Amino acid sequence: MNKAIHMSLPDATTPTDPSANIVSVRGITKFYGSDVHALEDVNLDFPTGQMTTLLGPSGCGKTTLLKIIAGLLETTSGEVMVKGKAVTSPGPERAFVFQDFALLPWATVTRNVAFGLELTGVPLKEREAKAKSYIDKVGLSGFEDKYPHELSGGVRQRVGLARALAVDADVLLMDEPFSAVDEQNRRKFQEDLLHLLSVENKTVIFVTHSIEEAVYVSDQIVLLSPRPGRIHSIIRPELDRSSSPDDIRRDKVYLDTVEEIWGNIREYLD
Amino acid sequence: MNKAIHMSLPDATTPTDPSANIVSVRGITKFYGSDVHALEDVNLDFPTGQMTTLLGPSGCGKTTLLKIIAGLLETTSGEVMVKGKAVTSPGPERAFVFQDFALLPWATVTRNVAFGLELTGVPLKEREAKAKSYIDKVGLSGFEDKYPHELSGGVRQRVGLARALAVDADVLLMDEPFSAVDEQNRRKFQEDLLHLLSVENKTVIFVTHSIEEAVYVSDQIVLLSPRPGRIHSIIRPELDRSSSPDDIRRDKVYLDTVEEIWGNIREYLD
Amino acid sequence: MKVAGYEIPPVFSLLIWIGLWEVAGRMDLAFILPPFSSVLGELTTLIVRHDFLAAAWQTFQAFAIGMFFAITGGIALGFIMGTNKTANSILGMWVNIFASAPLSSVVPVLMLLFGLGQLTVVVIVVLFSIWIIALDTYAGVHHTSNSLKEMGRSFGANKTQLLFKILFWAALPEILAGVRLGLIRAVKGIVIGQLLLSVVALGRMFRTFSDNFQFEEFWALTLILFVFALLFSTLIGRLESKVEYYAGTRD
Amino acid sequence: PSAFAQDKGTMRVAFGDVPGGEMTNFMIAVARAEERGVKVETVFLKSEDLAAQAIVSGDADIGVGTPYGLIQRVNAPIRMFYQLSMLRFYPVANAEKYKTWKDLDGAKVAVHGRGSGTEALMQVMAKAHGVKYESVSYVPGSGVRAGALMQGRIDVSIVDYERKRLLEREAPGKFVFLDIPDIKATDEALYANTNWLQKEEAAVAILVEELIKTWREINEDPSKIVSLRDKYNVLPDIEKVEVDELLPAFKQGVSINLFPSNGGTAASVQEDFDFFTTSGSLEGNAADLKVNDFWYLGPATAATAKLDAN
Amino acid sequence: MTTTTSPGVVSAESSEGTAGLKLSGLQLRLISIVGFFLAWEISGHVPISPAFPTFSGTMMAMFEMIFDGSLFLAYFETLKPLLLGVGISAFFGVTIGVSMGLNKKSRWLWEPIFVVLQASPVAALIPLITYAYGIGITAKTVAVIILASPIIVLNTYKAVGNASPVLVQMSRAFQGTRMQEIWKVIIPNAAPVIFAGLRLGVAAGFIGVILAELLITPTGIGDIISYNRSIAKYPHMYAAVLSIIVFSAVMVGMLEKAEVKYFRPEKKRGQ
Ligand SMILES: Nc1ncnc2c1ncn2[C@@H]1O[C@H](COP(=O)(O)OP(=O)(O)OP(=O)(O)O)[C@@H](O)[C@H]1O
Ligand SMILES: Nc1ncnc2c1ncn2[C@@H]1O[C@H](COP(=O)(O)OP(=O)(O)OP(=O)(O)O)[C@@H](O)[C@H]1O
Ligand SMILES: [Mg+2]
Ligand SMILES: [Mg+2]
Repeated sequence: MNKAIHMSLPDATTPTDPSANIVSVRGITKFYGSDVHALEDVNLDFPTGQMTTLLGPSGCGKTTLLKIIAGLLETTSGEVMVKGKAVTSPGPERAFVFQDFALLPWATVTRNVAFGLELTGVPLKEREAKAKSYIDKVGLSGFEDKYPHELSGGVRQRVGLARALAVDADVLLMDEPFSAVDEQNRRKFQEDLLHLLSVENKTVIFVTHSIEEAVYVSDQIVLLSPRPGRIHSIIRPELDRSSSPDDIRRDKVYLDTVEEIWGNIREYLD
Repeated sequence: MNKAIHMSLPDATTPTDPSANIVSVRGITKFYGSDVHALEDVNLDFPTGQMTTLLGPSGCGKTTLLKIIAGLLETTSGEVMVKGKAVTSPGPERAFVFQDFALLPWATVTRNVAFGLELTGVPLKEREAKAKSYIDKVGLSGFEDKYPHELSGGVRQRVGLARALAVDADVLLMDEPFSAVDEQNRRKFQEDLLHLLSVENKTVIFVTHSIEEAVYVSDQIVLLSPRPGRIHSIIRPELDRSSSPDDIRRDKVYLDTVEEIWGNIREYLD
Repeated sequence: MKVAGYEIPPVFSLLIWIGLWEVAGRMDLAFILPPFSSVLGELTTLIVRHDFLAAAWQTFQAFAIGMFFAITGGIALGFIMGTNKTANSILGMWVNIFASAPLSSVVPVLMLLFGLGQLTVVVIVVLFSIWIIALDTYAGVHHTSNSLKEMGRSFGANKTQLLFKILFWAALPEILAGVRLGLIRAVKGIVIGQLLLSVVALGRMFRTFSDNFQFEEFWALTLILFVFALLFSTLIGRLESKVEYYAGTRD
Repeated sequence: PSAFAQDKGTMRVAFGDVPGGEMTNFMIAVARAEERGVKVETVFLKSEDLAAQAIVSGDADIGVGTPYGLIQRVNAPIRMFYQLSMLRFYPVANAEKYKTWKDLDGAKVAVHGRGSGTEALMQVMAKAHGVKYESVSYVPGSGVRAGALMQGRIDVSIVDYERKRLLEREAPGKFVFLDIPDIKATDEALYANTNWLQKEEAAVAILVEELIKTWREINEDPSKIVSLRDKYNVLPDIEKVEVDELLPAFKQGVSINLFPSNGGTAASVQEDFDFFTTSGSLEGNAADLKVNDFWYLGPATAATAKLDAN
Repeated sequence: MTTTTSPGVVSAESSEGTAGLKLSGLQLRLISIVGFFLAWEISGHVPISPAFPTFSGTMMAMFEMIFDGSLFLAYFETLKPLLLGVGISAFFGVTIGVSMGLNKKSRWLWEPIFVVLQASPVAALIPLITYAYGIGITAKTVAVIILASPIIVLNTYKAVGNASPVLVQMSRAFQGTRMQEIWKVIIPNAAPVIFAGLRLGVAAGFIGVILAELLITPTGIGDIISYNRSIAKYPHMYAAVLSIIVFSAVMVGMLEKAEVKYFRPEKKRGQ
């Protein structure tokens, strides 16, 4: 591959193949009240099985966009298509991982992980078995009966991740899942996440502030401009993900992409 | 320069030149209560005019060591020498920059910046003039009469930095000054800080969790082992700081150092 | 709540309750409940009566003096507890006991100790309000972020500077909240005290009115007390909201 | 008269009730004593036992009530010295449920307080008619009991003559007042510490003289209560309803010999002993009790002698 | 065992490493209690006033009342309206509070009235209660209710109204129904603050029941206080007052313990 980075402004009129894009948003505009204009005419496609990152300066509307996709917020205009159907509320095909974990403080790790299943009425035995398997998958064995306050930030976020995986949704929505985790554990977590996703085959939509993180984990990076959020550019870093994490981080494509995005974002900073 | 990285285990018996090292710590051991053993026999020298970073896994005692140097905590045994004299309490030659900024929420930016001077009895006019000059230096002009709650994290930390600079100490002690600042502003702040320090000629002792940050800003990196904190290794990344930030970040020495440290730290993670 | 597109502020729901009161009063549902309008009518005649004015003034004096001691004492107590561990482990227990004790049972004893005059009422005011002020002040001092204290020390603040330039201001939102709660409790205490002792004027009026079936007067007097209590707590609430911006911004 | 106006001492009087029309005669006497140089301060406490407590602890000098039980039990150097009024209480019952004493077997009865004269009276009557109450509860304040009666919260109680009038006025026919034999016992007396009584002999003498004078004047012509109240401007703040009641109340009071005209005698004390031992407030045998252990009759005897001589 | 600085010999209470001789918090508290009683005993002997008994006299009276059973009878009488009142306040208070937290209209209707009741000296109304509810247990229960319910309602309302929006969103994101959201997230989330409100309600109820016993009709502890005062048995009166303060402190303290134990696992660890 010669050109490592594709940049394009999205074109709302281009017909997209619904089977290729599990989630699409069309012409989304969002106002909070009458004067906070958060998003302006956002059109985006999220290819099935890929990881898309939303990146942009603080307050540009990343969380807003993600919550609209999750069905947690209403749009002012525009629509969200999941598997070709317009949706306006949360559904079983999407699961959310929260920035501040959103764990139930009064429930054990097992109950927290099984909570999504509990809400959909899965019987106790079954959901605990399922929870257990994901607890093992995210590396939480031994923590089953602990309460959230006994866990460190990184471990808590793993619980949040396991909960989202347990409901077996096709799309994972993650809002800065690592921002409350310390830097070193974060790096480890990124590697673990990539590994896990390569096995689980999920579509992931991921919000982050970290350019390196975005470039490191994403198939597609959506760069948003400051409020009202518009799409600034879409970048597809074509990294060779088969190489080791350390090699990726010194890959020329990786470094070029980081530098380019940094150049773009820098102008918006205070 | 052939060998880009010097690694050495410190030797407490080596005589050090007191004029070259503005701060030295000798045989520092710290217990909290009777059973929390935070630091074990730490010996370190901080060369005048250089930037030293304390790096290590969470809970390894970085903050403890920094506060001992600041005179905010007592040692269980061992001593801190500043300019060749043993100290046990805060002094005018050291100034602290706090992780959570530690700004007075009820005071304007100007009063916050001038607060160190206010405590030592500098007359109002004089200290406000001095505060103003540092407010300009850290790029806060126009924010003079704002209150902390009106500022974003990055801006608040600049206030904390200006306050530390205003008292004109020789040594700046910084405890994860950027951890509460968002990633993109953090990167900008790092660059600004380096620039500022090249002008001001301060000795800086800096705690961080970020390996990249440590390598990017430091003359000397002290890697601590998990609790009880001991010195694992001391690394001096010999980067060419005259080149542009983006070039530094793709410098081989930079990348090698990051990778090496990551390799060391990784084994401690949960 | 919205009616016909207009937002109606919550206080207006009080009008509904007052309306119900008026209706109940007019229907003569209970002889202790005269219509609100006649209570209002009585209000105007009541507040110009000279025995009411004397009673109110006397009560207010006791209240003001008591609050002065409660506020200064409570804040001092809170600071001592907040800055000294030993003092906290001793005083904390007593303050907590008295803060939730049924002080109405102590009032009969106070008269034995402090006589029949204003002093007893002053003591009641102090006793009802000082503990909550101390507890809130303590919470404010105790929760002052460690880094703020360390900041002061690292820039060379001495003990006095630490106290007056940092701790006091940092604890101010909690102190004000404590003072507001203390005021409310003090008003309650004064009423309880006067009802139990009738030493001081307002209690005497309550008793006279209820003995003589003068329910208009009784409710008018109650209304005045309610308004007084609300007025005070709103005033302090105003002050509180002025410093609120920084109560929220720290841990 | 200026010779009399010099300071003859101060006395603090503690009432066990809030000020009301029924105190008018006392306050007139006080005003007259003040004209003669005796300073009188009044405090109004919630109940008689608070007043007693004030005397015991020295917060007040003169109390109002009949602290027989207190004097016998605590051995306090406290003595009564002026008989203000006679016990005049009226057992009352809801006319729909009860007609006579006999009906009260198994009834719930509300009286003023434990060990009070009202309880004593009700118990004496129960014994006399051979009935047993289901329970006796304590509801301080005749006004409160009258209110509860009107609301139908209680059915049997005992009220003072003032509330009796009120019940008759507000709910005619709803209640029956049960007859009781003529009881001769003190309702309220003035009492004080013996040391104080000796120390303030002169002032006490003046007060007692004025009390007897006023009592006699009113017994002669109850309508004087209104003119004297205006003349001395006593209790200016009492409610209008009470002012309106003043004349009828005192007229009736005089008609039933409510106000003794000689401040108490050995004979009246003996009658008290009879009543209060029967009721249980006093322990022991009425014949064995000594007048001097409870009363200090000096001032009243002297004043009566002086006034009778004139 | 020669140095005081070696780890392991210092009690966990003291933060500084060398404080081998420091007294623990519990010891200090015991000493202060003993000191208080000693000061009481001495001032009782001085005496401050003939109506001020000594501590030993008070304790004798207390034992006398414990052994003749009158104290237990009195507590039985006092606790009846208290528990009834607190129970009723808890049931309706929590119901109203939850409805206020969940429903705007309910909030609009109830909030101002309960704020007014909470801030005002409602005790002034107790004399009126007698006219409306008589002199029995009903009147006392009502007195407890008017004092205890505002704090319970307001705490519940605050707890439910401030239910963590993140957790609510989480429940929605996992397709929880409104009922599931309320029962599985909002109410458990609010439970600690609701319970704290109940504790405050009990404390307020104590004030109310004592007040009712002193103002309406003397029964229970209130009767012991006023009767013994009327016959000048001051040690008995003081014993009753002391016992009710200790009793309520213990009861409120136990509720606090229960709160920490069952609702605030994070606090339990921290202390
Ligand atoms: N509930 C709300 N009401 C009003 N304005 C809001 C609300 N939520 C968000 N906003 C505003 O909308 C804009 C976009 O918010 P959003 O949280 O989506 O930004 P973001 O990109 O996620 O920011 P960050 O990087 O800080 O998380 C911001 O300016 C924010 O202040
Ligand atoms: N006041 C204290 N009392 C008891 N233990 C403490 C206290 N402060 C810190 N510790 C413990 O001492 C160890 C070192 O703490 P310190 O804060 O210095 O670590 P750190 O390296 O700064 O960690 P982090 O990277 O999380 O900031 C930790 O295990 C911590 O739990
Ligand atoms: Mg966001
Ligand atoms: Mg730290």
